[in-house]
Amino acid sequence: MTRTAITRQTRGDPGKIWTLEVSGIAKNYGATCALRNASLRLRPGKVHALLGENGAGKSTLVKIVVGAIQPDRGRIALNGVPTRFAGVRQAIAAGVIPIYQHLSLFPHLSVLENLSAFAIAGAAGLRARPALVPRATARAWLDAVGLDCDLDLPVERLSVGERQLVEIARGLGQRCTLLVLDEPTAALTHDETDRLFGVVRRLCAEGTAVLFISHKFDEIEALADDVTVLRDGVAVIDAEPLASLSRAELVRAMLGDMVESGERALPQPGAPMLIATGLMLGPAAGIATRPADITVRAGEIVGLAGLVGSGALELAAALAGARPVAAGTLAVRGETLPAGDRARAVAAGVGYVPADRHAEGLFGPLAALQNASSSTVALFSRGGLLRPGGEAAALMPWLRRLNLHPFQPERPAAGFSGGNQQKLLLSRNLAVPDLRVLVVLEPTRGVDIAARETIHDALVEAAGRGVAVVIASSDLDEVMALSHRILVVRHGSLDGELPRGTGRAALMDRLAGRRAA
Amino acid sequence: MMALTGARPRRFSGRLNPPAAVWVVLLLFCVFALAVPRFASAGNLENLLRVGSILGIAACGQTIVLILGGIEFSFGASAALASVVTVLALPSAGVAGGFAAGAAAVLLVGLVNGTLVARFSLPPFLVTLGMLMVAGGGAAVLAGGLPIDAPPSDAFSWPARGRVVGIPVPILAAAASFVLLHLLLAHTRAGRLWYLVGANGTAARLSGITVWRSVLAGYLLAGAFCALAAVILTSRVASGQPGLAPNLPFETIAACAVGGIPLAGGQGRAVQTLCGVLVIAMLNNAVVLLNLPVAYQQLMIAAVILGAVMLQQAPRLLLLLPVRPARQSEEDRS
Amino acid sequence: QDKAIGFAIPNLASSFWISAVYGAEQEAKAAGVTLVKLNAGGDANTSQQIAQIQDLAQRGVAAIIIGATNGDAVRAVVEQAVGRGIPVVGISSPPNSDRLSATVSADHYDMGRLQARCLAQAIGGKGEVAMMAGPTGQAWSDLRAKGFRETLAKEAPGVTVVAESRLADNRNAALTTAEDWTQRFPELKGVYAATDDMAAGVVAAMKAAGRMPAVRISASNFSPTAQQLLKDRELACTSIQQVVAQGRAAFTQALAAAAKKPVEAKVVLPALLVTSDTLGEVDLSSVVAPADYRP
Amino acid sequence: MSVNLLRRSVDGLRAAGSVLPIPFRVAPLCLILAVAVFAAIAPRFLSLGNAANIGAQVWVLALLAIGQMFVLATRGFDISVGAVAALSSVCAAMACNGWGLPGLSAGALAGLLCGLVNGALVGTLGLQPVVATLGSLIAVRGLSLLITGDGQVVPLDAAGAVTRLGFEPMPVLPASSWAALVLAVGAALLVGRSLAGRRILMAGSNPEAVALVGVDTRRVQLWAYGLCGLFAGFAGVLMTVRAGSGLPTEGAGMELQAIAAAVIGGTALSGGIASVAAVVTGAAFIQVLLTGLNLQGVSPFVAQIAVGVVIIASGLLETLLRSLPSFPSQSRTRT
Ligand SMILES: Nc1ncnc2c1ncn2[C@@H]1O[C@H](COP(=O)(O)OP(=O)(O)OP(=O)(O)O)[C@@H](O)[C@H]1O
Ligand SMILES: Nc1ncnc2c1ncn2[C@@H]1O[C@H](COP(=O)(O)OP(=O)(O)OP(=O)(O)O)[C@@H](O)[C@H]1O
Ligand SMILES: [Mg+2]
Ligand SMILES: [Mg+2]
Repeated sequence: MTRTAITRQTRGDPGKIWTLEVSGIAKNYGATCALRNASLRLRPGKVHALLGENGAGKSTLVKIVVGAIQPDRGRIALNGVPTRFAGVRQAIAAGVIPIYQHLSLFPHLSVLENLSAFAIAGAAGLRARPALVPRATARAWLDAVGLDCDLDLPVERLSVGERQLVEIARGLGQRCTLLVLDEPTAALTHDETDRLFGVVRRLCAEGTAVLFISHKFDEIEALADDVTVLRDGVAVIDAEPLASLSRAELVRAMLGDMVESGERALPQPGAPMLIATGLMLGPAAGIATRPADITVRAGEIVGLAGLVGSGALELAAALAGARPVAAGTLAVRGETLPAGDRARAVAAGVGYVPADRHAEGLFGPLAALQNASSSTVALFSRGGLLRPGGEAAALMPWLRRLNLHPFQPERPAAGFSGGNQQKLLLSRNLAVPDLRVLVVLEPTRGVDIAARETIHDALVEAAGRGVAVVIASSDLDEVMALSHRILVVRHGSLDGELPRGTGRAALMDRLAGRRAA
Repeated sequence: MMALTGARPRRFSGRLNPPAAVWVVLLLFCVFALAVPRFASAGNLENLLRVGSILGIAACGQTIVLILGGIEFSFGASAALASVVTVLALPSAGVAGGFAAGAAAVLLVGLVNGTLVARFSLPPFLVTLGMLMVAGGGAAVLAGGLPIDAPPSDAFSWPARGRVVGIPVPILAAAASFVLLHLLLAHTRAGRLWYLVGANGTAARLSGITVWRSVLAGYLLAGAFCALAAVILTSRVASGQPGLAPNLPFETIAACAVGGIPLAGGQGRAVQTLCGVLVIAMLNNAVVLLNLPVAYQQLMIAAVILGAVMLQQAPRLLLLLPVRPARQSEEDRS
Repeated sequence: QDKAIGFAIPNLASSFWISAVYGAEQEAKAAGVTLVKLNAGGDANTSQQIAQIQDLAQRGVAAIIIGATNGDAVRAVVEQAVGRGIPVVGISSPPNSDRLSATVSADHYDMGRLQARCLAQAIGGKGEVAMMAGPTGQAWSDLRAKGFRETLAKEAPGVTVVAESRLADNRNAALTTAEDWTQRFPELKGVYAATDDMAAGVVAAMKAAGRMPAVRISASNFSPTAQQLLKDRELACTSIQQVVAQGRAAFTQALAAAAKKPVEAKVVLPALLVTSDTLGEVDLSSVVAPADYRP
Repeated sequence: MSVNLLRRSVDGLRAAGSVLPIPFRVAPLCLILAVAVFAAIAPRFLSLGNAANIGAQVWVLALLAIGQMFVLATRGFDISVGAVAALSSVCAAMACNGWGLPGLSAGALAGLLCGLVNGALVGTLGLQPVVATLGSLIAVRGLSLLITGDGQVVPLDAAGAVTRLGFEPMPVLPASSWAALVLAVGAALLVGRSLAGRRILMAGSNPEAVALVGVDTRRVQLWAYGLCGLFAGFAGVLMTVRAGSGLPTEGAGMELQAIAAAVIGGTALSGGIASVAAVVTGAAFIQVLLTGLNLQGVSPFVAQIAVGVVIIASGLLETLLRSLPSFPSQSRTRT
């Protein structure tokens, strides 16, 4: 077959023929222009980073490359041969393997079936069995990403992090010329990320080209060889060696501006605001737990840190009354709240940003403004009637303050990029007038650097207003940068506390259960 | 921080845009007016609207339930129950009392539906199908399976036959219902909560909304609309009919769907329902006026319903754009 | 061990069948026999009725009375039952089988014919009429409509049928359709209604449109609704059967067949025409169940 | 006694619980309860003959429910199945009169065609399932009337030979029931073992993702609705076989019963899970209830109320099963 012939030739003489060459791509969604003039050139055996702020069009470009959507304009060539995939199936067959940003797993189907999804989609014939990946192979795929789970378990029983690993394992298991990774590390811990990078480097050594999307500069610098930067759907840096560019230059290319990020001064904590006593996650969490006592003061930011599956996210959710618990009570400024009753918690001024933005946060078809006002509808109504313009008046300042982009508050939330959706969830809580406690899970998962700074600023500022802030994040840098102190969570229970300024290595040790002497 | 390219805040203009179904209504009206004898006469249009009013009022209720992400199959049966209860209560309770009793029966069905869906999280389909059988069976038991006639009186026939300032009461009631529905959906807190709950129940709960209250209120209000429709229907047929309006749930769902409201929840406007109702009402009327054999009548109804829906998608179909999951169809338009 | 006789009814939400059941039940009470009534729940539920007849046979009833949803469609299961030694009596719309022990027939064709004569006379032998003919594919409605149409063609050629509705099969739908007719046919003189309930809908529509004395309406069946309409002179006439008597006769034949006693193979009770003037002369006890009867 | 029975059946099901997902436990439990109750009231109910009877009757509803299951599994909805069954019944009868017994298969073909049209409307043109299938429901009814001269039944010339297939016990069950059983097994294989079945479940489980892994969504929907139509066609043929004639106006209201059976059989309206065995059990439950109540001499109207209550109760039962503490709902998270 010609394709393999060309591949072989390319491998013999790298650099002559691009594994993937994309140019002049444009794509419109109705009135929204997602891509204007995008291009990409990928060398075999190299990792190519694709950068851009939220909504720059990265995921759209990825979907075009793998044939999931069709561009309005532009050319794509694979190994020098002009190509246009009519569907993902052809892309897979040609060795172009996607790992998507928003997981493309099937919650009711087993891990094994999910790992076999590409094969099930592509196979011919009648029986499903031959399309399933052999169990030993599936094990090996999961081992490669360090996941150990029952192959027959429905995926809906896995945590978000575990699901991300399944998605990655599925992609890495395919025979590939080009691997496309759209923010694969957003839900991964440091260790898992390292393991993933190991696999990616091995694939590169075998000649695979890798397209890598991430908002984390450390990762990009650790992995990538070349870089393309998209801004508003245009490639402003077009396939240049990463080494030739400084971080500042990249940021300026992405945003047209600089982002100053430095050590933030945290406010001085005041009186205790949130007091949780004897809080115990139920057996439903699948972990035996010890009761936890947590006190968060006004103006204090407390980080909850733990490995995937440690229960840190669940514990934080319980602090916001967002999940039922086996035992324990919550008190906000002396007022006792029934655990697991969000309505009461909201009334008491407890804000909450869930980890799973799509399933638990967004009202997809509703306007951004209506998403932002969902916790405060009562404020904009009198006698059950909505005051005209009330919510706009109250929320527009927040949306502007958080730099909602594009600033179209009437657009359905589903049409915004991940970072901007996160801003909507944050504004929903910040707008609560007497906000006392704010619990934020994964504050910046999948969020670009500019938005990340904006969100961090907003959290610190909220603390400055006297709000007790709890953050739980798998991004340890974030937890370390923002928290007055870090509570370590292991097996669903508290396992000690670390002060601000604790080094990354020490934190990692504690999370893994190793105690410094 | 960055230049916001032309992203000035727009007013909520999207909410006021006419839905695609408006064009279907206009087109259909013109076609029928030209092709169907006597269709456009004043008398016929009044007839058409009077009959359509009942469908319209009930469809207002269905709209709320669909926005909540549910579905109502028990409308026809509870209207039947209402008519039987009304007529049975007539001798002892008088006309007003009879209608009140009938309306109360529908509200009771709505309350049971709402409670089971809201508090026990049962699938709306299962619940309302079960209540369809319970209410229908109940009506048949009460009436002994047969229609029972109401003693004729002007008061009793007023809801269906009366006029206020020259306009038939059912048409006024329907107009009021649509205005009320619009106000509820666009301008009240309860309406906003329905959208939020229908779009994402989990997110609604986590936003501090008492989801069950909202759902229960929705089903109750849907019951109230249905009760109004039932009162007019009962007055119209002047009897308690255990088999009163068997197709009401399907016609209301069809009206909403033809108006472009997705069944996935979280979306839908009063004007869309109005358009759908007008399409169905015009169609039912034209089919009789055309006086075709029954087989062709049915083929024509099917063709117009499917055609009306396809026409709204015409831009997409013509451009052969890819089909996206149904729940996003509203986004496509806005 | 009690003795039971089965009664498979196509549709209990109809005054016709309620009256038939009433007649059979009266006899059953008198004879001390259990009457097992199975309702198919509508004329279009043939599969359900087939299953019900199978169930009756399985339950070992002494005999089965069947008003078929469709005579052809239940033939096989009926012959099955007969093959197992269970005598079957057909009533009104009998199974289309020659192995029945007896049939008690109502002549639906005749009911249509009587209506045609009465309506033609009421409108003076010429003019436009419309037919509210009832659901398609049901023996009773098809036969009544056929009797009406053929008799008109033969005996009143001046009368033309301008519309025939088969979608409207309840009072509300008949009301809507008739309202549309008032717009479409300004010259309409008469309306045929397959049942009295539909006729009530037509009457309401014509009254509301102010067409009432000009348009004459005929019906079939004799529920309290029809009686009232006749009393108010809003109905020209209704063609009826002695339904209660039929129910009684069917039960008697079934009991006899079960006991292997001789049966009367064909009981025919003629259809009658009732007008406002003859209303007082009808022996209600053999025609219609009392208003408070609950099957 | 019935309390005891209830407790024992709950215990039994709990034991079997670890293999059977909760949604699929409702139908068997309902069926066991219904049989227990009827057996307590009417001793003859538990006879072999009665079981065979039910085994012969359940299949029209069961085949419709199986078809419906395919569509529900993709998050769809098909309310045209009753009408499609009626049209198929007529086609089968007409073809059988023309070409003899093999002509019956024309019914299945007609069903398949109707299903494919639905699939095209939903999958290719992207119409909402309810509108698309409501449209075809009405159109198909019109077609049935058209080809039968306004709804006259089509008697089979070879009625005797055909109906023997529907009533004469081959061993235990009549030939038609064995055939339906084979079809149900085929459907089970299709859902559990075939690529098409797997893709249908994928499409229902995550409609956004299914195209992203390379499944052609339109084709899957075409398949699912096609299968639904095919099984409605089989149901129509079965109706013809048992009635000895084609029934053009049959099946009003069957669509809702079929969906109810499928839902009681654990098929989620939100897509992604399906089990043929559970759906057939759900259909059997409804059939037992419908005829059982009538046969006990319960007034048919009261029986209707009872069926409604029981349908709702089946939903409550699932909630109850989920809340029973001893179910190992989360214990298998790690190996
Ligand atoms: N299905 C869609 N309908 C309408 N607009 C869309 C759709 N998908 C993407 N967009 C718009 O296209 C633009 C580019 O989106 P895309 O998802 O490619 O951004 P991204 O660079 O991947 O962002 P992120 O870093 O948040 O993942 C955004 O403005 C987004 O709102
Ligand atoms: N938290 C909530 N969850 C669900 N439904 C709610 C909630 N709050 C209010 N509602 C519903 O909204 C509607 C109006 O609520 P309510 O009667 O509290 O308004 P009100 O007190 O008159 O308004 P306001 O407090 O703005 O003056 C009611 O239908 C109520 O059921
Ligand atoms: Mg992206
Ligand atoms: Mg209030």
